[in-house]
Amino acid sequence: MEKVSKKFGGKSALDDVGFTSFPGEVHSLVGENGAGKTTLMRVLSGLVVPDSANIRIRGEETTIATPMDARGAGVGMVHQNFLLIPAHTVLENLCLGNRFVGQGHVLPYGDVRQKLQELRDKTGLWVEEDRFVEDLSIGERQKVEILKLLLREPEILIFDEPTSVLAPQEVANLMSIFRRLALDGKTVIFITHKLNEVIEASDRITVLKQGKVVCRTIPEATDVQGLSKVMIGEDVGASLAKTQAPGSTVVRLTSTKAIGVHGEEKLVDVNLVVRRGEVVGIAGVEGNGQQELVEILSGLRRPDGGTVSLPRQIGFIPDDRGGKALIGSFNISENVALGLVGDSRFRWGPAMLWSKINQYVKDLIVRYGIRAESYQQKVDELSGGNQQKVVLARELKRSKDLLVARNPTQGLDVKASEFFYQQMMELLVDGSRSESTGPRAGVVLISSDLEEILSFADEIYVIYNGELLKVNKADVSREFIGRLMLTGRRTDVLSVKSDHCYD
Amino acid sequence: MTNRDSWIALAVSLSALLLTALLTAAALALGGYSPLVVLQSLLEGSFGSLDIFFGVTLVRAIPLVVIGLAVTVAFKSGVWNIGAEGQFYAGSMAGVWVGLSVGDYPSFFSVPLVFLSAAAAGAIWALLPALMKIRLGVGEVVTTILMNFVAIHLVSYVVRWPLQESRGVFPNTDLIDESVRLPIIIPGTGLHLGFVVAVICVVGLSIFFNNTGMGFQLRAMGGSKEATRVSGRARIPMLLIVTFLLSGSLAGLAGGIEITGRTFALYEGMSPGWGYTAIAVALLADLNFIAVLVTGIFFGALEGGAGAMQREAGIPAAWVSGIEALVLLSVLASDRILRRLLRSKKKYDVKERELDV
Amino acid sequence: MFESFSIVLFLEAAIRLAVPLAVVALGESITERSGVLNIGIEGSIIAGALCGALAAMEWSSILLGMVFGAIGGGLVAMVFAIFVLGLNSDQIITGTATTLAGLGFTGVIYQARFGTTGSVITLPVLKSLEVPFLRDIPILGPIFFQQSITVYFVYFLVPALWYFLFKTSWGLELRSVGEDPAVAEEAGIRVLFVRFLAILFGGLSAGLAGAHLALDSGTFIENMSGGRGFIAIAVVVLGRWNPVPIVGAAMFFGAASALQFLLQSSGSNLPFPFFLMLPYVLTLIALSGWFGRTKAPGSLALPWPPKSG
Amino acid sequence: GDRNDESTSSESQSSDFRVALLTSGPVSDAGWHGSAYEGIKLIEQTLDAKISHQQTNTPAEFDEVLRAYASSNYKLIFAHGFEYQDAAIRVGEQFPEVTIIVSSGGRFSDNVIPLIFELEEGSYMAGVVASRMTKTETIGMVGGVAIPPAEATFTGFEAGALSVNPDVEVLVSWIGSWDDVAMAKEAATTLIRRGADVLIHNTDAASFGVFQAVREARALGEEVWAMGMNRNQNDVAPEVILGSAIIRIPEAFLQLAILWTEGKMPSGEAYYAGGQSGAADYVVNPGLAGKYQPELMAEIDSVRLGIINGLISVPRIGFLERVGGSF
Ligand SMILES: Nc1ncnc2c1ncn2[C@@H]1O[C@H](COP(=O)(O)OP(=O)(O)OP(=O)(O)O)[C@@H](O)[C@H]1O
Ligand SMILES: Nc1ncnc2c1ncn2[C@@H]1O[C@H](COP(=O)(O)OP(=O)(O)OP(=O)(O)O)[C@@H](O)[C@H]1O
Ligand SMILES: [Mg+2]
Ligand SMILES: [Mg+2]
Repeated sequence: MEKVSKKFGGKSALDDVGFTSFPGEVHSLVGENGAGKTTLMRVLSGLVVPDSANIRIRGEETTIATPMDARGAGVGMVHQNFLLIPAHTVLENLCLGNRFVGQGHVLPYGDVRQKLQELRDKTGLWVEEDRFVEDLSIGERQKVEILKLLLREPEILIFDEPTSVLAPQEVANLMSIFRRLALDGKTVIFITHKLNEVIEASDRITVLKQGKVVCRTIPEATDVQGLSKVMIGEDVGASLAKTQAPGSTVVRLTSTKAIGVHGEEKLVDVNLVVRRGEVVGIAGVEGNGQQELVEILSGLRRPDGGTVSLPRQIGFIPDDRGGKALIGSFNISENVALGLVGDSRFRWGPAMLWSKINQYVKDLIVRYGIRAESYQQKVDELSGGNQQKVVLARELKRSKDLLVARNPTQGLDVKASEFFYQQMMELLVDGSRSESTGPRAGVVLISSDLEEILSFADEIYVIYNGELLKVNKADVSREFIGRLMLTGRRTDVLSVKSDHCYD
Repeated sequence: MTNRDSWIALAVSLSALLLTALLTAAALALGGYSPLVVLQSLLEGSFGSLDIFFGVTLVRAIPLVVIGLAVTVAFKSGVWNIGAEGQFYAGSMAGVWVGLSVGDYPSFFSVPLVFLSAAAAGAIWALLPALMKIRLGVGEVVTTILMNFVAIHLVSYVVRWPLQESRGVFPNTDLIDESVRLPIIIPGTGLHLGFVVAVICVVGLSIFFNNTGMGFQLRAMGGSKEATRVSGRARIPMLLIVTFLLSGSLAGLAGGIEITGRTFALYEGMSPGWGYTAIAVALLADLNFIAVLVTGIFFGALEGGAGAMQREAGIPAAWVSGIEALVLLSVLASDRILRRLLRSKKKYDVKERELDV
Repeated sequence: MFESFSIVLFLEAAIRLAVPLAVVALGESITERSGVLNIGIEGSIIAGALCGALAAMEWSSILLGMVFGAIGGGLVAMVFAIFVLGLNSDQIITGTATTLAGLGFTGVIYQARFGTTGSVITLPVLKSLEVPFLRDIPILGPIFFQQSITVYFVYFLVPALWYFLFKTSWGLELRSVGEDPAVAEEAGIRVLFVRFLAILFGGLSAGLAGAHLALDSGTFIENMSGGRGFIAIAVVVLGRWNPVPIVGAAMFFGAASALQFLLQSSGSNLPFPFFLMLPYVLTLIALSGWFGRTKAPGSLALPWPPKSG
Repeated sequence: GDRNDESTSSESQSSDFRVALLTSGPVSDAGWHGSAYEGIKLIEQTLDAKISHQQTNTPAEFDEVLRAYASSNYKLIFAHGFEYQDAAIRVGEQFPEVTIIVSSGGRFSDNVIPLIFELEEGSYMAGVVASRMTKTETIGMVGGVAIPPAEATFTGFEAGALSVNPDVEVLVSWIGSWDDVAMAKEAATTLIRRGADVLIHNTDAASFGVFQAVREARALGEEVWAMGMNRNQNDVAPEVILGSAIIRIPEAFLQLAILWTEGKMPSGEAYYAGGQSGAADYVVNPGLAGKYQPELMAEIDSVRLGIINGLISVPRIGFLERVGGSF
């Protein structure tokens, strides 16, 4: 691709970008939030029509004006904001636009099922194909989106931040899939903010910044620090405020139960205590009951058993940004205001003080470095990461007593993540919150990103099949927790057997 | 869409506008009527003189505006209330009942009382669909449509049995007392106080929706129920109830206004499908309260002019609804043209409203 | 109450009343599955009735009547499609307009053809066809297999549509367009084209139903569609956009209407408006017993591509 | 009201004589509304008047339309339906020089005159015929919307039927619409299934549904008959309609218009169009005259006579009430 430019309104998202990638390579595309990564790839897959571009695929000039052109040219993409139909089953979603499906003929569910099996055997990637997507957890949806692309068997595969909601093992899987695809001579374009993944997985790297290419390199020639320096233009990884000793209890769940829509047990006798000033980390593979747990912790759902005591001011960062946290057709200001309706500072009797709210939002946009034209821009027009920042900005403000954060840094670039962690730590410290000198808060961090948990949690639990398993300080290790997440067992099967061998 | 597409669309719109205009003219000419005469009578019958504008266009606009507001409230909040028709009838039944029984009280007391009861009745009529939606998850589109038919037959019962005129002969109620009738605000024209009420509703609602917390939450619910529940920490069932009641009471109020302002008694067929026309009124106004006032007046003019077409130009009634339709279609076409011309930027795959029937 | 009135005759009546509704609703359900809410079908019904009547008169042929009826309904739907798809106009306003246009211009044409004060037109009438052996099944035979051709058409349409919707990839593409055009487009489906066909099908069915109305009562008169368009839309929702339940819903409504006449003529002294209410009240009650959320196609009544601002 | 007469007569000298008609339904119904339209057409031809018609959609616009006509010099306005009566009184007061005729209205003032069609007389005779003809001693009535004129015809029909055979059962079914053919057909079919073998109706265009139902029943070999109403419908379905209970609306309109031009317009009283004036009657379908026993034919004539010279009292509903003005 050469000379790709795209303006949205006045602002240019892509400015004369050139991007080249070869068959048989894994090519990472990185850059800060709003750099233009997604837009560039949407251009390549015909979802955004560029103001100017000339695209050459396998040598010949190609004009890609519609998704159909892109398919014709063998381009396929895993979308950052999923393109799945919730009301349809996984299988139906996979059949849609699948090149095995003959136009208008009987749906070859059989073939697709079989294909799916093969993929499962090859890659270990799998989701029950007869479930409805709306019943799937975000993690599972991400997997469906990936399967959809693989089934279409395109020549050029674009993955837009596929790893942000996957468990470590699943990420590892995906990386090996990339490798295999590359070996088959396919082109893999991989967008992520997890720079270590970039370093380990990719053959070549292109860095975007403010819609321009600022660097082309190869992993051998650089490292995480180096990359983030180019991306952000400054060093990251500044040390974070160390938390003080925990204080009074803010949350207590005792033998809490949750029953799913189909009567299945989602939470089994969960016991949990969160104290002010501490971060409780909950690791787990998506789809083990996190949904119910966070809804109970954030006071949105009554438990189906057990007792729950919650504080008053709770901030909640859900995993499904588009569906649960933001109203796409509303502008940034209105989306933040969702969290201010009850806030006396922004109310005069029943009236909302919009001028005051807008002022406040302008300030947030600056502090959180949200890339937007103005506080009146619709959030649908924001980049994925910037959308996430809007959510964080709103919810952190609310977390006077408790913050329930679900994969909070999904889609955030390194700098933004750092900033979030700082804010989160500040919550824990006495009176350090900018305008309020409230009591310090507690934090529950539910994440599929083990790193995140290990580096910030004071207490660590693993959620498995709706059970909450406490991890003792002693055996905190990547391996142990990883096993717990996958098997729910503290000791692995072999050693148990060997124990038995003794007597 | 690219600029190219949007200019194509503009061309399409323009030609559609021309086409509809030509079609209308051609159809009329074929029927042996002079398009110009028809157009003239249409305009004179709606804007011909101040008296006509006030006495015909504005008077006819009143129910359309108020019911249009009812629809707007609902649609803005993501509630598909197709039942304004029935809520209007509920309002007129309650209105006439109270109106007949408060004859001997002073107007400043009896008239507001009629309005209140009419609004209340409309709200109650909307309550059943609301509860069925919240408790049983039955979509409101179908329940509200059904409630319309029930209301219509209920009217035909009420005017033949409980509230039938004192002579017990004709299927309509007695006339309400002079003191319960709305004063004419512009002497000589039929323009009654109802218009002021309508305008007050317009202003009040746009303030409520744009400047109050609850109004904002309703709009948010219209944008996304789930996000409003999770991030707005709002009690959706409560917001739904509020929406239904508010929408229903407006449609009911319209009934009260018609009784006290125009018919002074309850008859069958009081509403020629206003509840449905109002949907067009609201949507043509892009669910903007102020704009509803304008589109409402537009439809009022259309119906007033249509009457004149029959009287002056001798166009058979059958033609009238056809011509109304063509006018409506050409408005749609030009509406698109304006959108294209005024548009600054185009946003990509955004869902505006979610329909859950 | 039934003593003087056999249950068979009652069910027969129920089916007779249900048929036009069922045909309209089945067509509309396909349109709605593509994300288009066409409340203009009332216009298609009445147009179908007129065209059907005129054709049947012209060539005194039931079949041609049916065919031209369908075409008439299709034409009105095309007008709707031009605005909704070509100009991306609002579906509900456009539907209101096409309804008005249909009712208006059929009146105009009828008067032009048969005089301002109307005149009686007599048409060849739908005969009820008997299916040789099935008819002899006790009870059910006469009810289901001694009906007009339209009824058998419904028998055919239901399984056909079911298979189309859920077993073919055309069906999958149609449903996807209705759920989320953005996804469908990304999958390389021509959204507007699919919607065009869906609207056309809805129009043809409505036209056919209209022709049935005219040919079954052996005449055409203005407004003879009698608001069946709206009821049909309710029936589609009742039937949850699925062929089989839709026909069930139509049957239920037909039965309620039949019951209404049955009760009236049984000389009860309940005020008659309550009889006339019966179908709607019963349907409401049925809905209340109808647990579980009814889920509409995700993009129903939404413009595509989405409007700006 | 002499003043009224003067003003009107003086008016009638002036060259342009304007007559307006309001109907609340389509005039293409080949029935109630249609005959009214024929009425003013007749006036146009015979008195070369300038005529105008508007179909109203809601009681809410009655005042507006009446006022519009009155203020643009329409001195004679036919408001064709009782539903116009209240609005007519209101507008009548504002325009004393205008005369408003309210078909089957129930209120009158100096210049608002109810035009009462005594259709119940024709229906009474139809009732007699029906109960002579029925083999099952069951006859039926299919009604559109239950309004006084319609109910009057049914009470008349029933009275006529019972007068000759008290054992006859008279079934009734309202369809709640004037022109829903399919519903009318279904209602009629139900009545036939219940054993009614002579059906009368009082609907507009929906009546075709009734005749169709009878046709189909006969096709199945049942001995069933239909009867026409309002206008002479004998030719609508000649093979199944025994006869029609009729009112001659156009003639009645013309009569009134002539009275008006002659300045003899009744003031402050109703105008009756009934047996005497030959405006209401029962007309045998010549095609089926063979089905009538000679003595039945004779009976019809005697009943007609009896009604005209008051020997037979036909039940009537609705009464008149004076509003405003002075006797
Ligand atoms: N439809 C749109 N309308 C207006 N502006 C848009 C639109 N889509 C994207 N933009 C803007 O273009 C810029 C680039 O967006 P893009 O999604 O490509 O960023 P990104 O690199 O994917 O960021 P992230 O890592 O957060 O996903 C952003 O500033 C965004 O606000
Ligand atoms: N309605 C349903 N029918 C069948 N399975 C379901 C349904 N809802 C959830 N599940 C499955 O049950 C398991 C737990 O569901 P849940 O929604 O809690 O996942 P989750 O914990 O929220 O995962 P995530 O953290 O990714 O949201 C998951 O496998 C989920 O896909
Ligand atoms: Mg992105
Ligand atoms: Mg989940």
